[in-house]
Parts: sequence; C-alpha cells; structure tokens
Amino acid sequence: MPEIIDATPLQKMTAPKSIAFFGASNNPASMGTTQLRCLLKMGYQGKVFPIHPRETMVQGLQAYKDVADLPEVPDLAVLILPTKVVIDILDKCGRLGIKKAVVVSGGFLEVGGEGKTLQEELKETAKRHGIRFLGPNCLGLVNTHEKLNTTFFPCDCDPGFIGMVSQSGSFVTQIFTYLKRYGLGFSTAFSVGNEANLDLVDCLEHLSRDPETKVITLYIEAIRRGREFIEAARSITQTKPIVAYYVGGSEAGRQAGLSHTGAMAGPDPLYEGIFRQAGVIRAATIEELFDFAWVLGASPLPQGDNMIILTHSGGPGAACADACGREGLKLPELPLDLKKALSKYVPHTGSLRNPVDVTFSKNPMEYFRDMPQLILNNPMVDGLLIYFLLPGFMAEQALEVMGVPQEEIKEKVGEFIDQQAGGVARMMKNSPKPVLGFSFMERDELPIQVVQKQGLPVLPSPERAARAMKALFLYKKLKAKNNFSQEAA
Amino acid sequence: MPEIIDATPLQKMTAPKSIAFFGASNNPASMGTTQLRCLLKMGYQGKVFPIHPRETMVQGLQAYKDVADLPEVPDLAVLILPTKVVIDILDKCGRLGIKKAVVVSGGFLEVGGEGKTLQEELKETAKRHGIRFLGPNCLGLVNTHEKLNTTFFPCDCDPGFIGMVSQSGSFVTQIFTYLKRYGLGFSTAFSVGNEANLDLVDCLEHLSRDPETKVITLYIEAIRRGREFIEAARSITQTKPIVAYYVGGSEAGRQAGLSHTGAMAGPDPLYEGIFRQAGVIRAATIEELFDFAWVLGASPLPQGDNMIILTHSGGPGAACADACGREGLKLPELPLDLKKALSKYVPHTGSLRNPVDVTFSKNPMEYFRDMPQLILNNPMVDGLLIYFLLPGFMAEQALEVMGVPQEEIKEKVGEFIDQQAGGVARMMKNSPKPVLGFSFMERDELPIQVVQKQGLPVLPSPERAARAMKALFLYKKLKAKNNFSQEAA
Amino acid sequence: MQAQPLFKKRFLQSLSEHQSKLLLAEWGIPCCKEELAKTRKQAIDAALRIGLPVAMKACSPTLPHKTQLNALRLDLKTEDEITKAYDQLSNMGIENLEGILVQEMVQGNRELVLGMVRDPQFGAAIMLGLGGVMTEVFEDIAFRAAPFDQTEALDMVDQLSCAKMLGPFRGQESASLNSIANCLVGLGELGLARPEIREIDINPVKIDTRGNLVAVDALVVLEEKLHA
Amino acid sequence: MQAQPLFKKRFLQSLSEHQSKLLLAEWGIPCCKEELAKTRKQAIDAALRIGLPVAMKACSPTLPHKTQLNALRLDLKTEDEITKAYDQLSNMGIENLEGILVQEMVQGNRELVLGMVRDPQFGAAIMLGLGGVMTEVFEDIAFRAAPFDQTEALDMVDQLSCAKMLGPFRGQESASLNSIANCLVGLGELGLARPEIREIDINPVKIDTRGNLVAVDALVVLEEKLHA
Repeated sequence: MPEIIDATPLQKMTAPKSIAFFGASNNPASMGTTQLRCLLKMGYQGKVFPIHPRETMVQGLQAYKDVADLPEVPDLAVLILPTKVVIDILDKCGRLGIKKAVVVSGGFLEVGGEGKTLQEELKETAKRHGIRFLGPNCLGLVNTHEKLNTTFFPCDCDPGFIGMVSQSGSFVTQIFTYLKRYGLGFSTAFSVGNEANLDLVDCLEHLSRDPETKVITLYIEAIRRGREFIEAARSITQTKPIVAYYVGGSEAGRQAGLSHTGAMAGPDPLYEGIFRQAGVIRAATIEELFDFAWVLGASPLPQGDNMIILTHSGGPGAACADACGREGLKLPELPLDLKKALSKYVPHTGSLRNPVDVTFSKNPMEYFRDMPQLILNNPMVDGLLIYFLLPGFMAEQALEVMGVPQEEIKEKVGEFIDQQAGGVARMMKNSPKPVLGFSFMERDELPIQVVQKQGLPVLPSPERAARAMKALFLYKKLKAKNNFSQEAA
Repeated sequence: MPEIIDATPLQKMTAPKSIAFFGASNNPASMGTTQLRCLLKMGYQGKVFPIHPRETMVQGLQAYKDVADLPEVPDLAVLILPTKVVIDILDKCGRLGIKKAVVVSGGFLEVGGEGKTLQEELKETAKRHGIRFLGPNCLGLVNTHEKLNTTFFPCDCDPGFIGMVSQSGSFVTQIFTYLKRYGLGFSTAFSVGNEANLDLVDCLEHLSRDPETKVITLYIEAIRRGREFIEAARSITQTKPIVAYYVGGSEAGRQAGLSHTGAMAGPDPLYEGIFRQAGVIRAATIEELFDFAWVLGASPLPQGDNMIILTHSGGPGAACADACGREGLKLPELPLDLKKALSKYVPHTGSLRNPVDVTFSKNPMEYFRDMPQLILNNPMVDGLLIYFLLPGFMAEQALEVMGVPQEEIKEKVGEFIDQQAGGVARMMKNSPKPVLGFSFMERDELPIQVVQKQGLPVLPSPERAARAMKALFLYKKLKAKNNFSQEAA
Repeated sequence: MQAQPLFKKRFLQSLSEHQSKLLLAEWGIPCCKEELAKTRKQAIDAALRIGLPVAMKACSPTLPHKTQLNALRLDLKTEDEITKAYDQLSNMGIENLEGILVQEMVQGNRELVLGMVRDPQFGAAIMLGLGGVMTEVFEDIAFRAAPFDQTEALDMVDQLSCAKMLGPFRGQESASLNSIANCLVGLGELGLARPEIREIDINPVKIDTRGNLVAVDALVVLEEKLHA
Repeated sequence: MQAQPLFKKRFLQSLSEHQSKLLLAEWGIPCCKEELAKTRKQAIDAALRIGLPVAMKACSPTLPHKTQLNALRLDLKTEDEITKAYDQLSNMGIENLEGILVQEMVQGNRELVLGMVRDPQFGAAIMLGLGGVMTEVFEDIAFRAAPFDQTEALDMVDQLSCAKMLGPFRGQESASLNSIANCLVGLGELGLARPEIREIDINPVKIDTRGNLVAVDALVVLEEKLHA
C-alpha cells in the first residue's frame, strides 16, 4: 500500500532514499559520530552524505564540505550540531530543496531565555522553505523496516509492528533491547523533542497511515494540541489501536480551590478521561505499554469478557484467575458440552472448572492444539489464556519417553518443538478469538521463541497476561462506544 | 550458626546427610526417575539410596530392594509411589528409624472420598513413628546451599537467600529460571501439598531460624492455622521480612448478607488485614513477590519516605517519579546544600530538581559513586533510586573516547565495568540507606550483572523499583508498629 | 476548602447560587424548586408554594461555600421556623446579600457532583463525580473535554467507582442515566458557548427517591464580569 | 440488602437495636442517647430528657434493616410530631415489637461502620470502614483478627482510603482516633468473650461535629439463643 503512506507528509522522513548527515566525524567522543555509526550499523540501504568542514572521509563515506556540494538533493537532513549554527545550516538545506529534517541539537526552548528566540527563528526558517522537521532537542527516529536509526543507540530489533511517538528520547532508544527480548520492534518510532514543527499529533497521524504499524504507542508528558489530539486519536482508534503511557500527572498541576471541580481537576484525572474519550488505552507502566501494544497488534479482539484459563500447573492458573477477577474479566463455569468434550484430556487429579487444569498431559499436542480448539469453538467463550511451561529439557524428556535414542534427541528436539508450535499456530488461525499465553520462561527458551514467532504473544507472568487481555476487551468496548457515537452523529 | 538451625525439627529434612529414594528407576517416563535425576544433576553431596523392587542399579547408584536392607538409617525418605503402597512404605521407614519424609504421591485428601481416609491413616502412621513429613501431594523441597532438589524441575540457581513456602508446587519449581535471570535463588523452598503433617506455619518457623534465609516468601491459597500464623509471622517479622502472595480471595467465599459486615467479609480484605497485622508485606503479583523479596533481602530499610531519583535519562526518571507518587513516596526538593554540592556534576541542560537528571556524565564514576554518595550522606534523604543505562557497548565507547586502542577495548571493558561496579559497591557500603537501581537492561548485559553481584538490586523497570522501595518503607512501618505493640504489652 | 480568601485576592467574581441555577437551568440542568425572598412574608409565601419542609440559605455572589459559614438552615416545617431562619440569615452581615433562598428539601441520599473547568490545552473540561461530603475524600471523578455526546456521557458514568449506587439502591429507584448524560452534554455546551465562565460546581446534584436528578447547590465562577 | 428472607429461613436470631446497644455499651462502645418507649407519653418524656429534635425507630429483634421498611422517623421537633411518629411506627404490624426507640439526633456528616464476623480460620474478625449509605458502594474497609491492641487498631484507621475525613473536616473537629481504636479493641474482646455472637454491625457510628464517636444503629446476630 505505498500509495497510502505516500499520502503522509512524513513519508520521505521515515523512508528516505538519501540523508545529509551533519555533525558526524571520525572522533568517537562526538555524539554525531555515534549516531552515524548506529545508522550504518543497522544496515541502512539509502545514500548517506556526511557533511563536514574538514574531513574528506567520515566513517568510510565520502564527506562533503557544504550541503550545497551534494550530488543530489537528499530526502532528509539530520543535524547534530552546536546550537548556534543550526539555523544557518537548516537555511542552507532549505535553499538546496531539502524538505525534511531531524534537529537533534538542543539549546532552544528547553533552556529558556535566548533559546526561546532561537526556536522561533528555527521555525521561521523551516516555514520559509517548507521544511517539516522533528525536534529540536530530540533523538530523531527509527524505522526497522527501512533499517533507519538516527539515534545514538544501536538497534538490532527485527522489523516490528509497534509505532511510537515519544516525548522522551529514552523510550525510543533504551527500549530496543527490552523489545528484542520479546521478539518485538518498532515499525517507526519518533522522538519529538521540543515539537517546534512536527508534534505528537502529526506523528500520530503518520503512524495511523503507515501499513507496517499495527498499533501505536505514545509516551506523553503533556499534549499541546488538545482538541486536535482527541479528534485524531478518536478517528484513528476506529481502525488502529493506540496505547498511551502518561506521566505528567503531578499534583503540582492542580489549581487552587476556587471550586471543588477546580480543586480536583488535576492533570491525571483529566488525561484519564481524555484517553477514554479518544478510545486510547492507558498503560500504567512502561511494561504495560509494550505488553498492551504486543497483544493489540497481534490478537483479534474478544467479543465479550468470558475467559477460559487453560493450565497444567495449579499455581500459575490460580494467579491468572485472581488477576482476571481483579481486572473484572469473567471466568464462567464451563458449559456442559465443553466440559464433556474436554473430560477425556483431563485426569481425575485435574480440574474441569475454570481454570481448566490438566495437571499433566502425556501428549503435548492435546494441550497445545486439541483442547484450545475445543475451548475456542465454544460460543460461550470470548478468549483463552493458556499457561506455557515449555523448557527445552522437557521436550527432550518427552522424546526420551517416546523412545528416541539419546544420540538423536538433541537434533529431534527442534523438530518436536516446531511441531507443537505449528499446532498452536493452526489452533489460533482457526479462531477469531484472542489467545494469550503466559509463562515464567522467556524467549531464551526455544519453545517460547518458536511459539511467539508463530504470532502468539506469551506474556512473562499470569497477571500481565490477564491485564493484557483486559486491555483487548477495553479497546473493543471503547471502539464500540466511539463507533456508536459516530453513527448517531 | 548451626546451633540455631539444629534447634528446628526440620534441619534433617532440609540438610539431610543421606536420602532413601522411593519410586525412581531407569525408566525415563516415570516421575520418580526425573526427580532423582534432578537431585543428582544439582550435585547433592550426601548419600542417595534408591529403593527398587527389581533394579540393582538405578541411575548409576546401587539400588536396594527394601528400606530395611539399607546400610544406615537415612535422614530423609522421598516417596514417589502409587498411593496404595505409600502408607506401608512409610511404616517401614518408621520402623527403620527414619524421622523425616517427603510424600510426593497424590491420591489423598485432594481427591476426596477414600483419599480422605487414606490421609488420616498416613498421618496416624507418621505419628506412631514420630515422623515429620511434607505432603502428600507435593513436590518436596529445594535447598540451594545443600544442592538438594527433590522436585522434577532442574535447579541451577546459585545459592540464594530467598526462603519459600508454597501451597503450589509450581512456584517452587517453575520459578527457578525466573530467579536465575536476576541472579537470585531459593535458600530453602518448600512445596507443602496437603499439609497433612508439616504445614505452612511449621515451614515458616523453620525458615525464620535458617541463617541462609534472609527473607521469606509465601504463596498462599488458604491459611489453615490462622491464629498460629498471625503469632508466628508477627514475631518473625521483627527480625526477618516475610512477603506473601495470596490468591484465594474469590468473591465466592463471601457469606450471604446477614449483616453489612458479613456481606463485606470476603477473604481478600480479611487476609489483607491479617497480613498487615502480622507485619507481612503483601505482593499483588508473582513478579512483585520476588521483586520485594530481592530488595528486602538485600537492602537496609529507609528511616522515612523521602526519596531521591538519580537519572541521566528524562523519561525513565519521570516514570519512576510518577510511580513513587502513586505509591505515596515523597520526592522532596533537594536541600540547598545538596543542590550546591551536586551542581558541579550536572550540566545546564540537566536538572537539579528531583529527579536529579545529569543528562550526560563524562565520567561514569561521578554518576555511580560521587553523586550517590553526596545524596545518601544528606540527612534529609531516606533512600535513592538510580537509573542504570549500562549496555556494554557504551562502556566500549567510553574507553574509545578515553583513547584506549581498538584492539585492547574488548579486554579492558570488563575491567572498566568492574571499576564502576566497585564504585557502586563502595557507595552502598558507606551508607545505611537503601539504594535501588532500575534499568530496561537485564543481567545478560555484563554491567548489570556485575553491579547486581555487588549486592545492588537492579529492578527491570522504573515502576517496579518504586514499588519495591515502597515495600521497604512499608516493612519498616509495620515492624515499628508491631514492635511498639510488643513493648506496650 | 479555603476558597474565600483566594477568591477575594484574585478579584474574581462568581454568580450567586440563585443566579447560577438560573443560568444552568437554561442549559437543561434540572434545579430544585427555589425562590429568592427579600422579606419574611416572601419567604413564607415561597415556602408554601414550594411545599414544606423547606431549606433556606443566604444568597450572595461572594459566599460560595455556605456550609462553612453556617448560612444554611434545613428541614424547616413551620412559619415560625421560617421566620426565625429568615431573620438569622439576613442578619449575619453577609456582603452583597441578594436575599434569602427558600428551597424544596429534596429526598434521597445519593449525591453527585457535576462541574466544569477550563483547561489550557483541552478547553472546557466537564466533570462528573461522587457528590456531597465525600467528594474530596474519594475523588471518584471522571472528566471529558467538551463537546461530547450522550454515549460519551454515559461512559463517564461507567467510569465511576460509585456507579453501582445509580442502580436500585436501598429502596430507591435507579437513577435516570439519560438525565445524567443530558446534564453533562448540556454543561459541555454551556462551557463552549460561554468562555467567560472559568469554573462551575454543581454539588450536590441529588438523585431523589424516584431516580430523578435535582441540582441542590451550584456555583458559577467567572474569569471577569459576565457580559450577559 | 435482602437480608430478611435469609434471616428467617436460617432460624437465626438477632438482638434488637436497643438490646444490641446495651450489650455494646458494656464493652465500651459509646452509643447515642436513647430510650425505649412503650406509650406515647413515655416517648414524649424520653424526647424531652434526651433533647429535641429526636429520631424514632420501631425496635424489634426481627427487624434488622429498618430503613428498608420505612420504620424510622428523623428530626422530630414537637410533641405533635413525636405522637404522630409513635402512632405510625406502632401500627406498622412489626413482629416482636419491643417498643419505639427515641434517640438523640447526632449532628455531623462523617460516618463509620464497625463490625465483627467469625472466620473459621482466624476467629473473631473485626472490621472498620466507611459507614452510612456509601458502605457497600466503596467497601473501604479494614479487618483485623482479635485480639489486638490500640496500636493495631490505629493502623486499621490508617488503612482506610477515607482516613482523611477523620482530620479537621468541613468545619468539624478531628475525630478522636483513640476513641475509634478503643471501640475496635473492645469489639475484639467482645467477639472473643462471646462465641455465641455470629456477626455484629454498628452502622453508622457517627463522628459528631466535636469529633466524638456515637453509635447510632447496631445489630448483633447470634448463632443461637444468647445465654446471657
């Protein structure tokens, strides 16, 4: 769908064919050097033109003394320069015809005083040339699909589906390793800095049209264009989920008590309402932000809140049930027909209540495919939470029990695990209902990795799975509410 | 302090010199086989006597046909046997003079009917011989210091300081890999099963006297001896922290509404109060259970709730501050003298408010040692939360900037990191106040690992660090409350 | 709670309770029956028209928090009680006294608060919450930015922890959720239409035993003099 | 809320409000001034001794939830009103009517609930919570197992979300936290001493404007007949 993404003014910024890079050199102490390194290390395929007043080669690339010397007009300029030269350089870029820029440099509005004036001048310069820019005082952007990374932090995530707009550069950069741990990655992530030109709403709108972005995450300290945010988000969330993490809610923001309402109108309850109005799911922690993004990007939505928990271990099942209860999800008794159908898989030491506890399954495919399929096929069920105890050593044991000779086990184990994962994948494909896994294992255990690669989110604890399922249900509800409003209007 | 631990009736169970093992064979499909494998794999140093009716060797060990044939009286018997022979075998163990047992076998009270009678007989048999036993229907125990593991799950945690009593075997076993990820391990962990003989309170009392256990964790579905629990826990928490995760709080447990009080006396609010009364910290999730255990076992307690956050990244600092606010921890303005002392480390783009944000520190030792020390020395400060962005690549970069030749960087980086970790360790040793780190990196990044090895808990998110700090403060408060009560009495 | 000193210091102005309700009523907020009396006789006549028992309050634009000053009398059942209350309230030395408000006593023990504040980013922000004495204790509140519709307003109700008191409650009928939603939507429209209003408090809005909404007290704070 | 049918079905027994309070007063719970009247004249005399206005309630061990049945009249100020209330309450056909309770009207709008239930594992469990109509709406409650001391009881107060209403509140004085703690400790001792008591509700316990505690309604439910 390139025609869709072409329609957004940011396309040349997020997928540039060529970049003019200001501020990188061969000096390892300079931030610009690190940022260019990150870009090259990621394997960016476009052309990169370092501009440097003295060097002829920068990090193995031909350098240019002046932007005017470039053999072509790059799609994007990245500026990591001393504050005092930024405006002049942006002007030169504009004169050459560059239309997109990332201004990493600080020293503008955020330092107050003269910086405020400089920021106005910067805006004016950009406006004159029709330049749209990120920043100043930002880290730029990352696009895993284009292998584009303008930040100082190496990114080796696989191409991912999570879009991000962040008012802190930290959450665009320092989160790479965190995402990678779950096999996730940013489709495109923006660090918006001072938002002098492009702001949160602009980036949000870009991501809404980006086909690689299945879910949008926001890190918000303060929304500047309030009404525009509500309208944009409310429309976007009809087709693409948005999750927001908001931390500006300090009590200091409260007005003095002219009225009771004024006394209680702290930013936190106000944003809480705004998010709900806009159909945006609010995350209480950074972990939740990405847990929710993961499942919203990977799972169908539940039509209702009747959940079944499938486990072979009492404790994790009970913990998940308790968390579901606290989240307001329902755990109905199994319908009689389902109970009957499942009974052949559950020994008498197990339980056919909810959680369904098989305690021990001789044939893993029953647990990974047959039972989930029966559960999901039941019309009373809206979603499934399934516990995964899948350490590699258990697969090895299972093969041993099946009579596979010791010397073949190591090689057969991958195959065995793939077969299970295939079962899981088939089970999910056959159902329009959400399935979330949970486990205390992580991706360093091969079975978890292959199941996740099949598209099943496996959350790292029972409670996080329950909260993520609640987020799916809440999104479904908010979407229906806003859709109803729209139709009524 | 072996004299202390000798005083507990469970010492021979948790640190046996020899074990009679029933139910293991060379058949990989049997649970008993797996459990013996786990014991041997962990490197248990005592003698193991497999008892098997037919085999002469079991997993390379000499097997015995009958417990009566053993060359000595073992300290402990582990029974993984069909229900119907358990009582008879326990009787034989008793006649030989074995005083401790783990009864893994199920089929007793938990299945109802005849199982109930069988459990009574089992209890009676044990009583006749003066045997104390765990179970039935349990996984036994793990002691990382004795390399003892009776469960079916391999344990390769280093010796740890977290004691555990669990009413679900899952949390004794499936959590090993989770704990290892943070460099943690169980000192001794009990799976108590049906609690026919030894119950939660007995195990709790053992752990209270175990010198390797610095903090006790509990997984509770229902407390059977209520008053005894309160009295034991209230006394233990004066010297050793207890953290509990409770999941029995279903609404189904509520009485019908004869009174408003009765209508609201669900188990959850009742346990909430009981825990507080007993000085027990309640965790809302499994993650919290071990986060809290980690910091309670590793950190001094704060005298008050005035916290300082130190960061070099705005976003994670803001997230931590927000979480502190929600947890009711105070983030005071820096005292003027402290502000002045810190100012030389903080550039004008940073912040001397709270969080203290250095944005960028040229010399990491300032951030890891000098600034924390200044903060902790200030009498207004009760604790410090410090953000760690410590990927190995940054250390490499720092060395490059310092002019270390490329070819030496790889080898110097470990040294460099150790130096930083040493700074952190010294800084903590010089202060009786708690310091908690937080990071999105995990232990697979070397710098995180070495800092953790120095005894600094580095929690995996800003919010989890804030909640863990709150747990420290709450423990301090509950302890003071109960101590005051005791003195008044 | 200590609003008055601030109020004077900032030279802000508010409407009296009666003026506030007249304005709110125009925007669809159902208010309790009340009349402004300037004589004892007017007070007694008003009480008879409204129906006994009545409540009486001193009414002044510079008296936003009446209970603090004890400028309020409840459950007055006889002419004597009304006369006595009138005299007491008239002679408290209250500034800018417009008269004495005579109001119906609304039955029912469920109370909501509705309100408006003007946010620099989001404009008129409308609040719904648990009303009465527990308002600040629980801060069980929901906000939305105006304009919004009925559906959105109903979602505000859903967001409240105290939502369950709006069903059948202690022998009283379910509250009319549609009326609550109407009030919220109306308040949003008012907020957008009159930018000179800085804040609005309607607290309590009682839910009577039949489930109907009745605003019992109200306060409209202006940025500057209302150009009406 | 639908306690009465259950009550009858289970053949449980409870003490009347008046009996309940007599018992609770023995264990140190401060109760409102009240007298049980069996004639109109007794009611009027009682009201005059107590001080006007008064509240009046039908008093019966089989009538635990009086508001449901409208067996309660508030703010009675004259002999006429008292007489009328007496007649109405006496003629409602209430079973096991012990008489009509005449009670002081306690001023103040802060309400707590205190209670006891017997837990199979923990024995007498004592509850403190937000009282009044919002009790079940917020379930802002704290439990402890008896016995416990003053310090522990004060920690129960700390645990409540509504704890801030116990400070100076809307022109009323701080609640006496020590009195609250005393009541809780006393209730625990009562629970331990009298195992035949199954549940206790004291709701509301009002905090009067001076900050003192006064139990305004109470219910003691027995496992079987009280062997007193």
